[in-house]
Amino acid sequence: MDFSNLNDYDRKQMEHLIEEKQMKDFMRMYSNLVDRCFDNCVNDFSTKTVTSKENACVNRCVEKFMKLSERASARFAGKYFQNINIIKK
Amino acid sequence: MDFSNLNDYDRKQMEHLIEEKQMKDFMRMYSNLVDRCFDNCVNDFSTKTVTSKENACVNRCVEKFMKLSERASARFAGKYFQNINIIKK
Amino acid sequence: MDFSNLNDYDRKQMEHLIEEKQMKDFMRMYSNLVDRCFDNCVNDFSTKTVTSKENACVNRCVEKFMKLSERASARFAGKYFQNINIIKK
Amino acid sequence: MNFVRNQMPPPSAPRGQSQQPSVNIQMAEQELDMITTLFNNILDSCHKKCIQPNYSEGDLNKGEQVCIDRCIAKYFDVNTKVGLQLQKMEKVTTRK
Amino acid sequence: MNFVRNQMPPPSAPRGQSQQPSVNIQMAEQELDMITTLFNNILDSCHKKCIQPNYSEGDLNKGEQVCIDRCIAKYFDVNTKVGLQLQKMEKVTTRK
Amino acid sequence: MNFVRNQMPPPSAPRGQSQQPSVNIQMAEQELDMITTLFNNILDSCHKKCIQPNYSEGDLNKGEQVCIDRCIAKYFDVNTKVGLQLQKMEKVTTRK
Repeated sequence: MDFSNLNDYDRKQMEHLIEEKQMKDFMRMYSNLVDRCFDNCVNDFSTKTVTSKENACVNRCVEKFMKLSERASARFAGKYFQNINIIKK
Repeated sequence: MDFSNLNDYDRKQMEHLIEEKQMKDFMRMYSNLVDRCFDNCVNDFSTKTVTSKENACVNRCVEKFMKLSERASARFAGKYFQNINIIKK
Repeated sequence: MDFSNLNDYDRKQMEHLIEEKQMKDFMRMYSNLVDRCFDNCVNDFSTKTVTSKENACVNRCVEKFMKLSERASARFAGKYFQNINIIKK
Repeated sequence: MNFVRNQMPPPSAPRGQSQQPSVNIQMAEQELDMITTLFNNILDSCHKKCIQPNYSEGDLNKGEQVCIDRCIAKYFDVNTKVGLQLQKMEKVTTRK
Repeated sequence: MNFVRNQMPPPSAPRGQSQQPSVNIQMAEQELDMITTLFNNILDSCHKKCIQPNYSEGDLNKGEQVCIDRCIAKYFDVNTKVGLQLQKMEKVTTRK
Repeated sequence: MNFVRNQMPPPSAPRGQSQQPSVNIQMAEQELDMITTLFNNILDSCHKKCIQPNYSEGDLNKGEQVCIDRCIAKYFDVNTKVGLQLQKMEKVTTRK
Protein backbone atom coordinates (compact mmCIF):
# COMPACT_ATOMS: atom_id res chain seq x y z
CA MET A 1 0.00 0.00 0.00
CA ASP A 2 1.99 2.93 -1.33
CA PHE A 3 0.88 6.26 0.04
CA SER A 4 3.69 8.30 -1.49
CA ASN A 5 1.65 9.18 -4.55
CA LEU A 6 -1.15 10.66 -2.47
CA ASN A 7 -1.15 14.41 -2.02
CA ASP A 8 -1.41 15.96 1.43
CA TYR A 9 -5.19 16.16 1.35
CA ASP A 10 -5.51 12.49 0.43
CA ARG A 11 -2.96 11.47 3.01
CA LYS A 12 -4.96 13.14 5.77
CA GLN A 13 -8.13 11.53 4.48
CA MET A 14 -6.42 8.13 4.35
CA GLU A 15 -5.11 8.49 7.89
CA HIS A 16 -8.59 9.31 9.10
CA LEU A 17 -10.01 6.37 7.13
CA ILE A 18 -7.47 3.97 8.65
CA GLU A 19 -8.33 5.23 12.14
CA GLU A 20 -12.04 4.73 11.48
CA LYS A 21 -11.46 1.24 10.12
CA GLN A 22 -9.24 0.25 13.03
CA MET A 23 -11.97 1.33 15.44
CA LYS A 24 -14.59 -0.63 13.50
CA ASP A 25 -12.27 -3.64 13.31
CA PHE A 26 -11.66 -3.54 17.05
CA MET A 27 -15.40 -3.44 17.72
CA ARG A 28 -15.91 -6.38 15.35
CA MET A 29 -13.09 -8.34 17.02
CA TYR A 30 -14.58 -7.61 20.47
CA SER A 31 -18.08 -8.76 19.45
CA ASN A 32 -16.75 -11.92 17.80
CA LEU A 33 -14.60 -12.70 20.84
CA VAL A 34 -17.54 -12.40 23.22
CA ASP A 35 -19.55 -14.63 20.91
CA ARG A 36 -16.82 -17.24 20.62
CA CYS A 37 -16.06 -17.43 24.32
CA PHE A 38 -19.74 -17.45 25.30
CA ASP A 39 -20.49 -20.26 22.85
CA ASN A 40 -17.57 -22.36 24.02
CA CYS A 41 -17.66 -21.69 27.76
CA VAL A 42 -21.22 -21.01 28.87
CA ASN A 43 -23.50 -24.04 28.91
CA ASP A 44 -25.05 -24.11 32.37
CA PHE A 45 -28.49 -22.52 32.22
CA SER A 46 -29.69 -23.80 35.56
CA THR A 47 -28.69 -20.37 36.83
CA LYS A 48 -28.64 -16.79 35.52
CA THR A 49 -25.24 -16.09 37.05
CA VAL A 50 -22.00 -16.90 35.27
CA THR A 51 -20.36 -19.69 37.31
CA SER A 52 -16.74 -19.41 38.45
CA LYS A 53 -15.89 -22.31 36.14
CA GLU A 54 -17.41 -20.50 33.17
CA ASN A 55 -15.69 -17.29 34.25
CA ALA A 56 -12.27 -18.93 34.29
CA CYS A 57 -12.95 -20.50 30.90
CA VAL A 58 -13.88 -17.12 29.40
CA ASN A 59 -10.72 -15.60 30.86
CA ARG A 60 -8.50 -18.24 29.25
CA CYS A 61 -10.49 -18.05 26.01
CA VAL A 62 -9.85 -14.31 25.71
CA GLU A 63 -6.19 -14.62 26.65
CA LYS A 64 -5.66 -17.47 24.21
CA PHE A 65 -7.28 -15.54 21.37
CA MET A 66 -5.27 -12.38 22.00
CA LYS A 67 -2.04 -14.41 22.05
CA LEU A 68 -3.09 -16.02 18.77
CA SER A 69 -3.77 -12.57 17.34
CA GLU A 70 -0.37 -11.33 18.47
CA ARG A 71 1.47 -14.26 16.93
CA ALA A 72 -0.59 -14.08 13.75
CA SER A 73 0.18 -10.36 13.38
CA ALA A 74 3.89 -11.05 13.34
CA ARG A 75 3.72 -14.04 10.97
CA PHE A 76 1.17 -12.28 8.73
CA ALA A 77 3.37 -9.26 8.08
CA GLY A 78 6.25 -11.55 7.15
CA LYS A 79 4.16 -13.64 4.77
CA TYR A 80 2.57 -10.52 3.24
CA PHE A 81 5.97 -9.21 2.15
CA GLN A 82 6.89 -12.62 0.74
CA ASN A 83 3.74 -12.94 -1.35
CA ILE A 84 3.23 -9.36 -2.55
CA ASN A 85 5.00 -10.05 -5.83
CA ILE A 86 3.07 -13.19 -6.73
CA ILE A 87 -0.36 -11.62 -6.19
CA LYS A 88 0.38 -8.49 -8.22
CA LYS A 89 0.30 -9.79 -11.82
CA MET B 1 -27.36 7.29 24.05
CA ASP B 2 -27.91 10.88 24.94
CA PHE B 3 -29.23 13.00 22.13
CA SER B 4 -29.86 16.10 24.18
CA ASN B 5 -26.49 17.61 23.32
CA LEU B 6 -27.15 17.39 19.59
CA ASN B 7 -28.38 20.49 17.86
CA ASP B 8 -31.49 20.42 15.70
CA TYR B 9 -29.57 19.67 12.51
CA ASP B 10 -27.77 16.73 14.11
CA ARG B 11 -30.97 15.46 15.67
CA LYS B 12 -32.66 15.31 12.27
CA GLN B 13 -29.62 13.61 10.79
CA MET B 14 -29.56 11.10 13.66
CA GLU B 15 -33.25 10.31 13.24
CA HIS B 16 -32.71 9.68 9.56
CA LEU B 17 -29.68 7.51 10.36
CA ILE B 18 -31.65 5.43 12.87
CA GLU B 19 -34.41 4.92 10.30
CA GLU B 20 -31.89 3.80 7.70
CA LYS B 21 -30.22 1.43 10.14
CA GLN B 22 -33.52 -0.05 11.27
CA MET B 23 -34.42 -0.76 7.66
CA LYS B 24 -31.03 -2.38 7.05
CA ASP B 25 -31.33 -4.36 10.28
CA PHE B 26 -34.79 -5.61 9.33
CA MET B 27 -33.49 -6.76 5.93
CA ARG B 28 -30.59 -8.52 7.64
CA MET B 29 -32.92 -10.19 10.15
CA TYR B 30 -35.21 -11.31 7.33
CA SER B 31 -32.34 -12.81 5.29
CA ASN B 32 -30.90 -14.61 8.33
CA LEU B 33 -34.32 -15.94 9.28
CA VAL B 34 -34.90 -17.40 5.82
CA ASP B 35 -31.45 -18.95 5.94
CA ARG B 36 -31.97 -20.42 9.41
CA CYS B 37 -35.39 -21.88 8.71
CA PHE B 38 -34.36 -23.23 5.32
CA ASP B 39 -31.27 -24.91 6.77
CA ASN B 40 -33.23 -26.48 9.62
CA CYS B 41 -36.48 -27.42 7.86
CA VAL B 42 -35.77 -28.18 4.20
CA ASN B 43 -33.96 -31.47 3.58
CA ASP B 44 -36.06 -33.29 1.01
CA PHE B 45 -34.57 -32.73 -2.44
CA SER B 46 -36.44 -35.51 -4.16
CA THR B 47 -38.82 -32.75 -5.25
CA LYS B 48 -38.59 -29.05 -6.20
CA THR B 49 -41.74 -28.17 -4.27
CA VAL B 50 -41.68 -27.34 -0.58
CA THR B 51 -43.56 -30.18 1.16
CA SER B 52 -46.38 -29.45 3.62
CA LYS B 53 -44.20 -30.85 6.41
CA GLU B 54 -41.37 -28.47 5.52
CA ASN B 55 -43.90 -25.63 5.20
CA ALA B 56 -45.24 -26.21 8.70
CA CYS B 57 -41.71 -26.40 10.07
CA VAL B 58 -40.78 -23.07 8.46
CA ASN B 59 -43.93 -21.51 9.90
CA ARG B 60 -43.07 -22.58 13.42
CA CYS B 61 -39.43 -21.65 12.93
CA VAL B 62 -40.38 -18.09 12.01
CA GLU B 63 -42.91 -17.80 14.82
CA LYS B 64 -40.47 -19.19 17.37
CA PHE B 65 -37.76 -16.77 16.31
CA MET B 66 -40.02 -13.73 16.41
CA LYS B 67 -41.19 -14.69 19.89
CA LEU B 68 -37.56 -15.08 20.95
CA SER B 69 -36.84 -11.65 19.51
CA GLU B 70 -39.78 -10.14 21.36
CA ARG B 71 -38.73 -11.63 24.69
CA ALA B 72 -35.09 -10.72 24.14
CA SER B 73 -36.03 -7.11 23.36
CA ALA B 74 -37.68 -6.74 26.73
CA ARG B 75 -34.93 -8.47 28.73
CA PHE B 76 -32.21 -6.67 26.76
CA ALA B 77 -33.48 -3.19 27.56
CA GLY B 78 -33.61 -4.09 31.23
CA LYS B 79 -30.09 -5.53 31.29
CA TYR B 80 -28.75 -2.58 29.28
CA PHE B 81 -29.86 -0.13 31.96
CA GLN B 82 -28.33 -2.31 34.66
CA ASN B 83 -24.94 -2.57 32.97
CA ILE B 84 -24.52 0.90 31.50
CA ASN B 85 -22.51 2.06 34.52
CA ILE B 86 -20.06 -0.84 34.57
CA ILE B 87 -19.14 -0.55 30.87
CA LYS B 88 -18.53 3.21 30.98
CA LYS B 89 -15.18 3.45 32.81
CA MET C 1 -35.31 -2.93 -10.75
CA ASP C 2 -36.62 -0.31 -13.09
CA PHE C 3 -34.11 2.35 -14.00
CA SER C 4 -36.24 4.08 -16.61
CA ASN C 5 -37.54 6.62 -14.12
CA LEU C 6 -34.06 7.74 -13.16
CA ASN C 7 -32.72 10.85 -14.83
CA ASP C 8 -29.34 10.84 -16.56
CA TYR C 9 -27.47 11.94 -13.45
CA ASP C 10 -29.02 9.20 -11.35
CA ARG C 11 -28.43 6.63 -14.04
CA LYS C 12 -24.70 7.42 -14.07
CA GLN C 13 -24.61 7.31 -10.30
CA MET C 14 -26.45 3.97 -10.28
CA GLU C 15 -24.06 2.49 -12.85
CA HIS C 16 -21.12 3.55 -10.75
CA LEU C 17 -22.79 2.11 -7.65
CA ILE C 18 -23.41 -1.24 -9.35
CA GLU C 19 -19.77 -1.36 -10.45
CA GLU C 20 -18.59 -0.64 -6.93
CA LYS C 21 -20.92 -3.27 -5.48
CA GLN C 22 -19.86 -5.89 -8.02
CA MET C 23 -16.24 -5.29 -7.10
CA LYS C 24 -17.04 -5.60 -3.38
CA ASP C 25 -19.12 -8.72 -4.04
CA PHE C 26 -16.30 -10.33 -6.01
CA MET C 27 -13.86 -9.63 -3.18
CA ARG C 28 -16.32 -11.12 -0.68
CA MET C 29 -16.85 -14.20 -2.86
CA TYR C 30 -13.08 -14.63 -3.23
CA SER C 31 -12.46 -14.40 0.54
CA ASN C 32 -15.29 -16.82 1.33
CA LEU C 33 -14.06 -19.27 -1.30
CA VAL C 34 -10.54 -19.29 0.13
CA ASP C 35 -12.00 -19.82 3.59
CA ARG C 36 -14.29 -22.64 2.48
CA CYS C 37 -11.65 -24.51 0.49
CA PHE C 38 -9.02 -24.08 3.20
CA ASP C 39 -11.38 -25.34 5.88
CA ASN C 40 -12.41 -28.37 3.85
CA CYS C 41 -9.10 -29.32 2.23
CA VAL C 42 -6.22 -28.33 4.51
CA ASN C 43 -5.84 -30.50 7.61
CA ASP C 44 -2.20 -31.62 7.62
CA PHE C 45 -0.21 -29.35 9.90
CA SER C 46 2.83 -31.59 10.15
CA THR C 47 4.26 -29.32 7.45
CA LYS C 48 4.06 -25.65 6.47
CA THR C 49 3.81 -26.46 2.77
CA VAL C 50 0.52 -27.19 1.08
CA THR C 51 0.66 -30.88 0.05
CA SER C 52 -0.14 -31.96 -3.50
CA LYS C 53 -3.23 -33.74 -2.17
CA GLU C 54 -4.45 -30.56 -0.51
CA ASN C 55 -3.60 -28.61 -3.65
CA ALA C 56 -5.70 -30.86 -5.84
CA CYS C 57 -8.57 -30.66 -3.36
CA VAL C 58 -8.47 -26.86 -3.37
CA ASN C 59 -8.47 -26.88 -7.17
CA ARG C 60 -11.58 -29.02 -7.33
CA CYS C 61 -13.21 -27.06 -4.53
CA VAL C 62 -12.81 -23.80 -6.45
CA GLU C 63 -13.95 -25.33 -9.74
CA LYS C 64 -16.97 -26.95 -8.10
CA PHE C 65 -18.01 -23.70 -6.46
CA MET C 66 -17.68 -21.65 -9.64
CA LYS C 67 -19.77 -24.20 -11.53
CA LEU C 68 -22.38 -24.03 -8.76
CA SER C 69 -22.34 -20.24 -9.04
CA GLU C 70 -22.77 -20.42 -12.81
CA ARG C 71 -25.73 -22.79 -12.58
CA ALA C 72 -27.29 -20.83 -9.73
CA SER C 73 -27.01 -17.59 -11.72
CA ALA C 74 -29.08 -19.04 -14.53
CA ARG C 75 -31.73 -20.64 -12.29
CA PHE C 76 -31.86 -17.58 -10.04
CA ALA C 77 -32.68 -15.16 -12.84
CA GLY C 78 -35.50 -17.46 -13.95
CA LYS C 79 -36.97 -17.82 -10.49
CA TYR C 80 -36.64 -14.08 -9.84
CA PHE C 81 -38.87 -13.29 -12.81
CA GLN C 82 -41.39 -15.90 -11.66
CA ASN C 83 -41.62 -14.58 -8.12
CA ILE C 84 -41.43 -10.83 -8.66
CA ASN C 85 -45.22 -10.49 -8.64
CA ILE C 86 -45.83 -12.41 -5.44
CA ILE C 87 -43.31 -10.42 -3.39
CA LYS C 88 -44.52 -7.01 -4.54
CA LYS C 89 -47.85 -6.62 -2.66
CA MET D 1 -23.43 -11.31 -9.98
CA ASN D 2 -23.49 -10.73 -13.74
CA PHE D 3 -27.13 -11.65 -13.97
CA VAL D 4 -27.91 -8.16 -12.65
CA ARG D 5 -26.57 -6.49 -15.77
CA ASN D 6 -27.56 -9.12 -18.32
CA GLN D 7 -31.05 -10.02 -17.27
CA MET D 8 -33.02 -7.05 -15.93
CA PRO D 9 -36.17 -8.07 -14.08
CA PRO D 10 -39.50 -6.69 -15.41
CA PRO D 11 -40.23 -3.06 -14.54
CA SER D 12 -41.66 -2.43 -11.10
CA ALA D 13 -43.16 0.89 -10.08
CA PRO D 14 -41.25 2.26 -7.09
CA ARG D 15 -43.36 3.38 -4.17
CA GLY D 16 -43.77 7.09 -3.54
CA GLN D 17 -42.79 8.27 -6.98
CA SER D 18 -40.57 11.26 -6.46
CA GLN D 19 -38.27 13.41 -8.52
CA GLN D 20 -35.59 13.50 -5.79
CA PRO D 21 -32.52 11.63 -7.12
CA SER D 22 -31.41 10.36 -3.74
CA VAL D 23 -34.68 8.57 -2.92
CA ASN D 24 -34.73 6.67 -6.20
CA ILE D 25 -31.09 5.77 -5.80
CA GLN D 26 -31.67 4.64 -2.23
CA MET D 27 -34.55 2.37 -3.20
CA ALA D 28 -32.69 0.93 -6.18
CA GLU D 29 -29.68 0.32 -3.95
CA GLN D 30 -31.79 -1.43 -1.32
CA GLU D 31 -33.32 -3.73 -3.90
CA LEU D 32 -29.91 -4.50 -5.34
CA ASP D 33 -28.60 -5.40 -1.88
CA MET D 34 -31.58 -7.69 -1.22
CA ILE D 35 -31.01 -9.56 -4.47
CA THR D 36 -27.28 -9.91 -3.88
CA THR D 37 -27.78 -11.18 -0.33
CA LEU D 38 -30.44 -13.65 -1.46
CA PHE D 39 -28.18 -14.98 -4.22
CA ASN D 40 -25.18 -15.38 -1.94
CA ASN D 41 -27.26 -17.12 0.74
CA ILE D 42 -28.60 -19.52 -1.89
CA LEU D 43 -25.04 -20.34 -2.96
CA ASP D 44 -24.07 -21.05 0.65
CA SER D 45 -27.12 -23.07 1.61
CA CYS D 46 -27.31 -25.14 -1.54
CA HIS D 47 -23.58 -25.84 -1.40
CA LYS D 48 -24.14 -27.13 2.11
CA LYS D 49 -27.18 -29.23 1.14
CA CYS D 50 -26.02 -30.60 -2.21
CA ILE D 51 -22.23 -30.76 -2.41
CA GLN D 52 -20.03 -33.24 -0.54
CA PRO D 53 -16.98 -31.45 0.91
CA ASN D 54 -14.57 -34.17 -0.20
CA TYR D 55 -14.53 -32.70 -3.74
CA SER D 56 -13.86 -35.92 -5.61
CA GLU D 57 -13.99 -33.98 -8.88
CA GLY D 58 -14.34 -30.41 -10.15
CA ASP D 59 -17.46 -30.89 -12.23
CA LEU D 60 -20.98 -31.03 -10.86
CA ASN D 61 -22.29 -34.59 -11.21
CA LYS D 62 -25.87 -35.26 -12.29
CA GLY D 63 -27.12 -35.75 -8.73
CA GLU D 64 -25.63 -32.46 -7.62
CA GLN D 65 -27.14 -30.63 -10.58
CA VAL D 66 -30.64 -31.90 -9.83
CA CYS D 67 -30.24 -31.17 -6.12
CA ILE D 68 -29.05 -27.63 -6.85
CA ASP D 69 -31.98 -26.84 -9.15
CA ARG D 70 -34.48 -28.06 -6.57
CA CYS D 71 -32.64 -26.37 -3.73
CA ILE D 72 -32.78 -23.00 -5.49
CA ALA D 73 -36.49 -23.38 -6.26
CA LYS D 74 -37.24 -24.31 -2.66
CA TYR D 75 -35.07 -21.55 -1.21
CA PHE D 76 -36.93 -18.98 -3.28
CA ASP D 77 -40.26 -20.29 -2.07
CA VAL D 78 -39.19 -20.27 1.55
CA ASN D 79 -37.91 -16.73 1.04
CA THR D 80 -41.33 -15.68 -0.23
CA LYS D 81 -43.30 -17.55 2.42
CA VAL D 82 -41.25 -16.08 5.26
CA GLY D 83 -41.78 -12.61 3.82
CA LEU D 84 -45.54 -13.11 3.68
CA GLN D 85 -45.60 -14.53 7.20
CA LEU D 86 -43.66 -11.57 8.57
CA GLN D 87 -46.08 -9.18 6.84
CA LYS D 88 -49.03 -10.99 8.43
CA MET D 89 -47.39 -10.83 11.85
CA GLU D 90 -46.70 -7.10 11.39
CA LYS D 91 -50.37 -6.40 10.76
CA VAL D 92 -51.38 -8.43 13.83
CA THR D 93 -48.99 -6.80 16.28
CA THR D 94 -48.73 -3.40 14.51
CA ARG D 95 -45.18 -3.33 15.78
CA LYS D 96 -43.86 -1.03 13.03
CA MET E 1 -34.76 -3.19 17.18
CA ASN E 2 -37.65 -1.08 18.43
CA PHE E 3 -36.26 -0.94 21.92
CA VAL E 4 -33.89 1.73 20.66
CA ARG E 5 -36.70 4.18 20.06
CA ASN E 6 -39.00 3.15 22.88
CA GLN E 7 -36.64 2.74 25.78
CA MET E 8 -33.80 5.26 25.75
CA PRO E 9 -30.97 4.34 28.14
CA PRO E 10 -30.11 6.91 30.83
CA PRO E 11 -28.11 9.91 29.61
CA SER E 12 -24.39 9.38 29.30
CA ALA E 13 -21.96 12.24 28.82
CA PRO E 14 -20.06 11.76 25.56
CA ARG E 15 -16.31 12.02 25.78
CA GLY E 16 -14.61 15.02 24.28
CA GLN E 17 -17.62 17.30 24.28
CA SER E 18 -17.49 19.20 21.03
CA GLN E 19 -19.76 21.39 19.00
CA GLN E 20 -18.76 19.72 15.71
CA PRO E 21 -21.88 17.91 14.44
CA SER E 22 -20.02 15.12 12.74
CA VAL E 23 -18.18 13.97 15.87
CA ASN E 24 -21.34 13.71 17.94
CA ILE E 25 -23.07 11.88 15.12
CA GLN E 26 -20.12 9.54 14.72
CA MET E 27 -20.07 8.61 18.39
CA ALA E 28 -23.83 8.16 18.55
CA GLU E 29 -23.66 5.99 15.45
CA GLN E 30 -20.87 3.86 16.91
CA GLU E 31 -22.82 3.28 20.10
CA LEU E 32 -25.93 2.39 18.10
CA ASP E 33 -23.95 -0.14 16.06
CA MET E 34 -22.52 -1.74 19.21
CA ILE E 35 -25.97 -2.15 20.72
CA THR E 36 -27.43 -3.58 17.54
CA THR E 37 -24.58 -6.05 17.11
CA LEU E 38 -24.82 -7.13 20.74
CA PHE E 39 -28.57 -7.68 20.46
CA ASN E 40 -28.28 -9.67 17.24
CA ASN E 41 -25.49 -11.83 18.65
CA ILE E 42 -27.61 -12.53 21.72
CA LEU E 43 -30.49 -13.64 19.49
CA ASP E 44 -28.17 -15.99 17.61
CA SER E 45 -26.38 -17.45 20.59
CA CYS E 46 -29.43 -17.91 22.77
CA HIS E 47 -31.35 -19.45 19.89
CA LYS E 48 -28.50 -21.93 19.55
CA LYS E 49 -28.33 -22.66 23.29
CA CYS E 50 -32.04 -22.74 24.14
CA ILE E 51 -34.15 -23.67 21.13
CA GLN E 52 -34.34 -27.14 19.58
CA PRO E 53 -34.19 -26.90 15.78
CA ASN E 54 -37.03 -29.38 15.27
CA TYR E 55 -39.56 -26.63 15.99
CA SER E 56 -42.29 -28.83 17.44
CA GLU E 57 -44.43 -25.75 18.01
CA GLY E 58 -44.39 -22.00 17.34
CA ASP E 59 -44.67 -20.82 20.93
CA LEU E 60 -41.80 -20.70 23.38
CA ASN E 61 -42.36 -23.35 26.04
CA LYS E 62 -41.64 -22.66 29.71
CA GLY E 63 -38.20 -24.29 29.61
CA GLU E 64 -37.16 -22.20 26.61
CA GLN E 65 -38.38 -19.01 28.26
CA VAL E 66 -36.36 -19.62 31.41
CA CYS E 67 -33.29 -20.61 29.37
CA ILE E 68 -33.58 -17.48 27.24
CA ASP E 69 -33.80 -15.15 30.24
CA ARG E 70 -30.76 -16.72 31.83
CA CYS E 71 -28.88 -16.85 28.54
CA ILE E 72 -29.38 -13.12 27.97
CA ALA E 73 -28.27 -12.26 31.51
CA LYS E 74 -25.16 -14.41 31.15
CA TYR E 75 -24.33 -13.10 27.68
CA PHE E 76 -24.46 -9.54 28.99
CA ASP E 77 -22.12 -10.41 31.85
CA VAL E 78 -19.66 -12.16 29.56
CA ASN E 79 -19.80 -9.12 27.28
CA THR E 80 -18.87 -6.88 30.19
CA LYS E 81 -16.17 -9.18 31.58
CA VAL E 82 -14.49 -9.54 28.19
CA GLY E 83 -14.52 -5.77 27.79
CA LEU E 84 -12.88 -5.26 31.19
CA GLN E 85 -10.29 -7.98 30.47
CA LEU E 86 -9.37 -6.38 27.14
CA GLN E 87 -8.98 -3.01 28.88
CA LYS E 88 -6.66 -4.57 31.46
CA MET E 89 -4.62 -6.24 28.73
CA GLU E 90 -4.34 -2.93 26.84
CA LYS E 91 -2.86 -1.21 29.86
CA VAL E 92 -0.34 -4.03 30.35
CA THR E 93 0.90 -4.18 26.77
CA THR E 94 0.17 -0.51 25.85
CA ARG E 95 -0.51 -1.83 22.41
CA LYS E 96 -2.84 1.01 21.33
CA MET F 1 -4.47 -4.65 13.01
CA ASN F 2 -1.45 -2.60 14.07
CA PHE F 3 0.78 -4.21 11.51
CA VAL F 4 -0.79 -1.90 8.92
CA ARG F 5 0.74 1.17 10.51
CA ASN F 6 4.02 -0.36 11.70
CA GLN F 7 5.07 -2.46 8.76
CA MET F 8 4.20 -0.90 5.38
CA PRO F 9 4.46 -3.36 2.49
CA PRO F 10 6.87 -2.45 -0.35
CA PRO F 11 5.63 0.22 -2.74
CA SER F 12 3.30 -0.92 -5.48
CA ALA F 13 2.43 1.23 -8.46
CA PRO F 14 -1.34 1.73 -8.60
CA ARG F 15 -2.98 1.05 -11.93
CA GLY F 16 -4.23 3.94 -13.97
CA GLN F 17 -2.17 6.63 -12.32
CA SER F 18 -4.45 9.58 -11.88
CA GLN F 19 -4.43 12.85 -10.04
CA GLN F 20 -8.04 12.42 -8.89
CA PRO F 21 -7.94 12.06 -5.09
CA SER F 22 -10.97 9.83 -4.89
CA VAL F 23 -9.57 7.08 -7.16
CA ASN F 24 -6.34 6.76 -5.19
CA ILE F 25 -8.27 6.72 -1.94
CA GLN F 26 -10.66 4.12 -3.31
CA MET F 27 -7.89 1.78 -4.38
CA ALA F 28 -5.99 2.20 -1.12
CA GLU F 29 -9.21 1.53 0.79
CA GLN F 30 -9.92 -1.60 -1.23
CA GLU F 31 -6.46 -2.97 -0.57
CA LEU F 32 -6.78 -2.19 3.12
CA ASP F 33 -10.11 -4.04 3.27
CA MET F 34 -8.64 -7.08 1.51
CA ILE F 35 -5.76 -7.26 3.98
CA THR F 36 -8.03 -6.85 6.99
CA THR F 37 -10.44 -9.53 5.76
CA LEU F 38 -7.59 -11.92 5.02
CA PHE F 39 -6.10 -11.40 8.47
CA ASN F 40 -9.41 -11.89 10.26
CA ASN F 41 -10.20 -15.03 8.26
CA ILE F 42 -6.77 -16.43 9.15
CA LEU F 43 -7.46 -15.80 12.85
CA ASP F 44 -10.78 -17.62 12.57
CA SER F 45 -9.59 -20.58 10.52
CA CYS F 46 -6.37 -21.17 12.42
CA HIS F 47 -8.19 -20.89 15.74
CA LYS F 48 -10.53 -23.58 14.49
CA LYS F 49 -7.71 -25.80 13.22
CA CYS F 50 -5.18 -25.37 16.00
CA ILE F 51 -6.86 -24.45 19.29
CA GLN F 52 -8.95 -26.82 21.42
CA PRO F 53 -12.11 -25.06 22.65
CA ASN F 54 -11.75 -26.37 26.20
CA TYR F 55 -9.17 -23.65 26.95
CA SER F 56 -7.19 -25.54 29.56
CA GLU F 57 -4.84 -22.57 29.90
CA GLY F 58 -4.45 -19.01 28.62
CA ASP F 59 -1.05 -19.40 27.01
CA LEU F 60 -0.41 -20.98 23.64
CA ASN F 61 1.39 -24.29 24.17
CA LYS F 62 4.24 -25.36 21.90
CA GLY F 63 2.03 -27.55 19.72
CA GLU F 64 -0.43 -24.72 19.15
CA GLN F 65 2.37 -22.31 18.26
CA VAL F 66 3.78 -24.63 15.62
CA CYS F 67 0.32 -25.38 14.24
CA ILE F 68 -0.50 -21.68 14.03
CA ASP F 69 2.69 -20.81 12.15
CA ARG F 70 2.09 -23.57 9.62
CA CYS F 71 -1.61 -22.74 9.36
CA ILE F 72 -0.87 -19.12 8.50
CA ALA F 73 1.71 -20.08 5.88
CA LYS F 74 -0.69 -22.56 4.29
CA TYR F 75 -3.63 -20.16 4.38
CA PHE F 76 -1.58 -17.54 2.54
CA ASP F 77 -0.61 -20.04 -0.12
CA VAL F 78 -4.17 -21.21 -0.61
CA ASN F 79 -5.21 -17.56 -0.84
CA THR F 80 -2.70 -17.01 -3.63
CA LYS F 81 -3.49 -20.23 -5.48
CA VAL F 82 -7.22 -19.55 -5.46
CA GLY F 83 -6.57 -16.06 -6.79
CA LEU F 84 -4.47 -17.42 -9.65
CA GLN F 85 -7.04 -20.11 -10.42
CA LEU F 86 -9.84 -17.54 -10.58
CA GLN F 87 -7.76 -15.39 -12.93
CA LYS F 88 -7.17 -18.38 -15.21
CA MET F 89 -10.89 -19.20 -15.21
CA GLU F 90 -11.74 -15.57 -16.04
CA LYS F 91 -9.52 -15.67 -19.13
CA VAL F 92 -11.09 -18.95 -20.28
CA THR F 93 -14.70 -17.89 -19.92
CA THR F 94 -14.15 -14.12 -20.48
CA ARG F 95 -17.02 -13.62 -18.11
CA LYS F 96 -15.97 -10.14 -16.98
